[in-house]
Amino acid sequence: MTGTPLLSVENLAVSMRLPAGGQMQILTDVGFALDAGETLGVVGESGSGKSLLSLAIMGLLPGAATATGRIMFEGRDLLALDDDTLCSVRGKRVGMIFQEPMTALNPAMTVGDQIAEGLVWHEGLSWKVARAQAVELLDQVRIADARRRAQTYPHEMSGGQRQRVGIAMALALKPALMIADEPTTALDVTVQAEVLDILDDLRREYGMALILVSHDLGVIARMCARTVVMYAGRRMEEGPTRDVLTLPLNPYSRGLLRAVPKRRTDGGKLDTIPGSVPGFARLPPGCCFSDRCPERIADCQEAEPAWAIPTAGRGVRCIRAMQEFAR
Amino acid sequence: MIVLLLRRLSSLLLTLLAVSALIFIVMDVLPGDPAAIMLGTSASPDTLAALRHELGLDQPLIIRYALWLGGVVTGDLGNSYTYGVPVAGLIAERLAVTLPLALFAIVLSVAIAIPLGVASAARRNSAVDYAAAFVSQLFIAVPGFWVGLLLVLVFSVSLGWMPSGGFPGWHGGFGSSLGALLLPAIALALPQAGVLTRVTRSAVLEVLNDDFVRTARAKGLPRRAALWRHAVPNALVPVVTILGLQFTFLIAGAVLVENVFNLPGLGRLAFQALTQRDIIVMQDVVLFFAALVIIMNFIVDLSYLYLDPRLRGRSR
Amino acid sequence: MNRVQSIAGGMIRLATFGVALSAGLLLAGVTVAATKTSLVLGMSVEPQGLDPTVSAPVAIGQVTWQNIFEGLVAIDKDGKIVPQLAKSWEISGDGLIYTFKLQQGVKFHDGEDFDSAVAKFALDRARGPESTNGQKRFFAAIDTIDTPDKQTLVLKLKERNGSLLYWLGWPASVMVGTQSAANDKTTPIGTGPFKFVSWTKGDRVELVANPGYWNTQTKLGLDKVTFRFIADAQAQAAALKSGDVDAFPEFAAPEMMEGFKEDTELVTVIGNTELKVVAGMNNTRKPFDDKRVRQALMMAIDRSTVIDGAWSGFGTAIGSHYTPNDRGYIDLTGTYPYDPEKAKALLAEAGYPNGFTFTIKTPQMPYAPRSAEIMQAMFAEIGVTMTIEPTEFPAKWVQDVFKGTDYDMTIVAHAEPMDIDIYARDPYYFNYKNPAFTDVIKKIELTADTVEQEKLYGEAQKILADDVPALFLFVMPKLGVWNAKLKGLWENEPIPSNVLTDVHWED
Amino acid sequence: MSAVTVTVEKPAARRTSLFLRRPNLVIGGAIIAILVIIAFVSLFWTPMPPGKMQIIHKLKPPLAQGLLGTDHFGRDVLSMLMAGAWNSLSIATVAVAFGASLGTLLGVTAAARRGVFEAVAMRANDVIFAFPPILSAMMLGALLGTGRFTAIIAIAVFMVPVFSRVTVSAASQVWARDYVLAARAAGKGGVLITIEHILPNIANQIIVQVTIQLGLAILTEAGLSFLGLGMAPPAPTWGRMLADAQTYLGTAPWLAILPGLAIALTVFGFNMLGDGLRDLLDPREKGRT
Repeated sequence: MTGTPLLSVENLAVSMRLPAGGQMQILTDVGFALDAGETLGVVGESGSGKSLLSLAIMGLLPGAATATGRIMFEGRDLLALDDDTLCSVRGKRVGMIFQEPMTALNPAMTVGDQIAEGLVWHEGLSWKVARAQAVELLDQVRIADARRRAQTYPHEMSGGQRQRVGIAMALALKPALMIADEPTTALDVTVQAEVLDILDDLRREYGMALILVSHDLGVIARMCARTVVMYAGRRMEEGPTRDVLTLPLNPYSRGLLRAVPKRRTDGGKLDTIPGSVPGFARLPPGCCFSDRCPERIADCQEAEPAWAIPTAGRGVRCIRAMQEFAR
Repeated sequence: MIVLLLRRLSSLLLTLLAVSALIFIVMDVLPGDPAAIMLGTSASPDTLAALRHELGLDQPLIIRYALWLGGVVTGDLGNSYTYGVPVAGLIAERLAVTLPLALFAIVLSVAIAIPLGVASAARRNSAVDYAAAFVSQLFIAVPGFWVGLLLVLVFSVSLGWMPSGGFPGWHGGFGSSLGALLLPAIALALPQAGVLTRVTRSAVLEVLNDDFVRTARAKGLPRRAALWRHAVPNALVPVVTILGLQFTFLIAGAVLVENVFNLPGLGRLAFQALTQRDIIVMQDVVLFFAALVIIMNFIVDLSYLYLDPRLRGRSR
Repeated sequence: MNRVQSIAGGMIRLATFGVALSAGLLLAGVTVAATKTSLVLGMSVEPQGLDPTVSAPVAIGQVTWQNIFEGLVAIDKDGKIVPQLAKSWEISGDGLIYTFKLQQGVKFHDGEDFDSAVAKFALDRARGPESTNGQKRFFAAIDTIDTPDKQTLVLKLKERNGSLLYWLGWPASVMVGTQSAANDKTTPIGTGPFKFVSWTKGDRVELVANPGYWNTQTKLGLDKVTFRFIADAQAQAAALKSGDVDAFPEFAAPEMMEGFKEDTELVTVIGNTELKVVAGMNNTRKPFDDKRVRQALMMAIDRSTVIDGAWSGFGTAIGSHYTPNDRGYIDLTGTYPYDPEKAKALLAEAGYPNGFTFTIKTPQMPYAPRSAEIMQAMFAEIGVTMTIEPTEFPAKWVQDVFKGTDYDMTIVAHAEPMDIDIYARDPYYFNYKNPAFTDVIKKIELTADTVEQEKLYGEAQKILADDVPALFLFVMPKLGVWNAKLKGLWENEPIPSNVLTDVHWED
Repeated sequence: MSAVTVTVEKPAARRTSLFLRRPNLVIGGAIIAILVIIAFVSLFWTPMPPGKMQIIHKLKPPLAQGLLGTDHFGRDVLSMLMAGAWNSLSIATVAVAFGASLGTLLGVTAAARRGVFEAVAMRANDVIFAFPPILSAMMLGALLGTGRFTAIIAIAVFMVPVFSRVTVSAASQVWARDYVLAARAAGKGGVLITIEHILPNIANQIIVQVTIQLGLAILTEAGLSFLGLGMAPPAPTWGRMLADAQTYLGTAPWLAILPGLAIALTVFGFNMLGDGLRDLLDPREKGRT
């Protein structure tokens, strides 16, 4: 961590206004830092609030959500900026790729124009020039016959191609940070690998930082240097991907790893984590994983364990893990 | 896609034929003899017979229908019994009032409804939303001819700003003719604007939460730009459908407002033709309305292809 | 800019253009001051054609008679017969030969000269077999027409007819040109002081002064006349108040008349017309075949309440089928005055102690349903229940009532002047046959002496007043409303018309 | 790092007043309820018999003669409005009942039977849609003579295509649903499926359409009366009161304003009720904040 990081999220919390009145807290005490060109994976089951995290950074939270804490990016706290200034950051300095390629593109606008629009809007290029650059971008994301395909409409493309258009759109202005919210979840496996390749090559080529949100540990392992494990809106563990995957400190991370389906020789049942992810309104007292944690002890339910740094570059939210590490 | 259009066209022509048969039979069954009406109460039987022959009313139904339809196909719509002039000319004359009035009303309706509808959708459940809902409900609830009445009373009688009615004719100067159409256009536009606002609001709401609007925001477009460049264009299909319906209604249904502003429009022509049992005019006017409705539906269908590329299938 | 956005964008630009335009117009306030030699005259009903000799509606005469077309003789504003294209005339002792001396140097608007041959052509056309002239019966009495020379026209009659001269003054008997007659319906060519310019169907007819008018004594006050057709009373009032129309000789709504009182620019002139509002009964259908029932119904009606309720008090009560401004008028409203008790007693005597039920077929013109509603309330007072059946005029009314006589009672305003002879016609929708009455009418037609005729008309009125073939209610007023500076419009309307020869502006 | 306590506030009072959550339903329902009550009351009692004329008291402003003044025949405007409520509402309801049932039947059968029947039904729809409404009402008036019956037919006829179109599209969607395919696979006949599955599922769309068409029916009746095609006198309807009052606007404006207001209020009420029902019944609308 040399000098000030590109992005530093500190004590971020997001709560939602309920339709019947009242507030419900989703993200609690989320924090991490990211240097220029670095890659960070955010992994967690669905319903852990990881997508909300990426939207919070982009400043695109739904109307009913309010975020507190700080998100320092290139020296400015994004949460404090008004919408107009945020608009100058979005797309230009931070690009985002969404999960659902089928609905993420405007059905009534040609693919080329949707890519070119960012260029026209931020850099004031003429549509002619912007469209030409859009064709180049389509080439870069390896879409065949880019010139012709630029004039076609989204419904004439497969899911994989549309996701590549999404990537082209996000990196049109060469932003410093790319956020990919489960980019390959909706794609079938073969297309997944190809899309990830493109994303990785272009990221390297333009030296962009990347936050990859996913529930698939394989994708995280392949793409990200560091990883944060999320559960019930909290960060449970953080560290270099290799360490987190091989020496998980938090019992939840261990459970997560065990649950990855592997070919079993002994014909036994696949391992699962007992119980199911509790709704945010019915969290157990103390540690949020305490109701399902095999290594639970009485203290776990006393109070929510604080975020601790066992060694440089690692973080964990679990009193048992700290006790283990101390020995 | 061409096959689709051709099939659509043939079914429309079939409908037109059915309408022509229906109107012919209805007009024939209606009580009242045009000749007696034209010659008044003290006409003698032989003069009545002479007129009926002159008008060709004494021929059997089928032959009259064939003659009329033959004429329509070749563009000769026959002569009006009462006015004695070709019906085509009459309709054209009246269309020069009804068409601009309908267009004027549609423009006003769009000018009011689209911004109001989009604003109330963008700022849902806000003051704007409730105000727009109330105003549009009010416009729908108030009878159009009643609004026309009040407009005349306020703007022409007491304030004297506007002419009270009548139509100086386009040769009499573009400005004065448009002035004559302003109040009636407003009276026609308000109820339509009410309906259009509600349709626009629900159409935009439908699209506002779609992912591609969020993508546009992620590209750095401010809220307004994302709304107008991405959400609204995708909400136009239902809006255009309503506009199509409203346009044909404005042509066919404006008779009440035409009465209040005594504009020589198509509606009044039909109303007078019915009272005078000017059968040939009635048949031609109703057929004209039906053709207009059908053409309008066809245009709206075509616009769907334009507005929603997904319907176009492989475009290149 | 993708085309779809441009539509959305375009719509907005178009829309804002629309709004800006309407705002601009609102301020401009387009009303042109009427110049002093042109006149805009309003009418409720638009004529269906412009040739009074081929179809009957009065509106045709109200535009063309005395303005475009002229007759051998004319009727003046007091209902008197005055010379016109015929300078003078004599009638033979036995009343069978009429010799007319014609004016010289009279030209039609298309340049054709008017002489006895053209006059013969016009009369033959009106009385010929193919003629569709609404008043063809006027010429039934004529046997032959001779033209000894260009200036003399001689009519030989089959039998004496006291009304022929009067009828020759009517719009239906105007002189038409030989070449122009065929399409007078759309482009009228006459000999009158005004020439036809244009007709925008449903809106207006424009006339312009005729420079070559033969009658040099008359000094025309106008060089341009526009007839505006406005059916809706509210629109009529608005047109008058906003100055779009200078005059409405027959304003449609009596209840709005006092609205003009405090308007200094306008003047209201109440005259009377020939429109007799009469509730005809089917004299052959029970119970209306019994005279006592008809008389009882007459006594059940208070004419002044009907006039006050239906026509805001304008209009004069009548006791028979005759109007005050016709010669030989006698006020017979006293024959069966309003007396519900007597009416009930007469009904009981006629065999209907607790009344009966019938329907009245009312056309849609305002006076009809309003009068019917009041009559309904009055009849209820004497135990008679009347249901109102709106009947579309002219179509269904002519077919059901006039031709089919399939009705109990109806109510309609008879517009033709001096048409008391309709009760002598057979068939006629009243189905009223009274030999004594028919005999009096016959005598009237055969006497040329006006004093004798007026005595006979009096007799005819008395018979109808007593026999009550129809409930005689009231004569419609002529509600004239026009610009205070406008002079020369007729106050009464002895014949449905808008004679503009002596109309002029005064500052 | 401080310990973090979970704060989840308990949702506010169990049932926020119905008014706040469903304003349209409450307002619309209230207006219509009041009107229906007035209409029924008018059958038994009105301040004055609606038809009673007192020519001497004609054209009196409100409160001078009777609560809302008198018309050009001296009849009590309040009584006429009440009687008018009954007439206008009854014409509208009967017309809508007629139009809705016929339209729905046509639509549902078309969706079930498909093939020729549907083509013919849709063709008939197009023909009726192609006829200009007001003009055709006039022709009906000329054909059948004016009166309550004609007004009802004129209004109902033009409602049939609207209902059949709404029903066909809604029904075909339900037909495409898996559980209906399953029922058909189980050998159930078209009629049975329609009654058991189709109708209940499209009922809410029809109900919403009924309320909106009721509002439109009142407006159409007013338009017909304006053209002299409404009910025969002396039975007052709001439309005819408005039409008759047109020429008195200068001298007695309340004669036109009151019935105009009554019409506007009723249509407003029906539309609000329609909106409220649509929100209540439409599952999709439930979740949306």
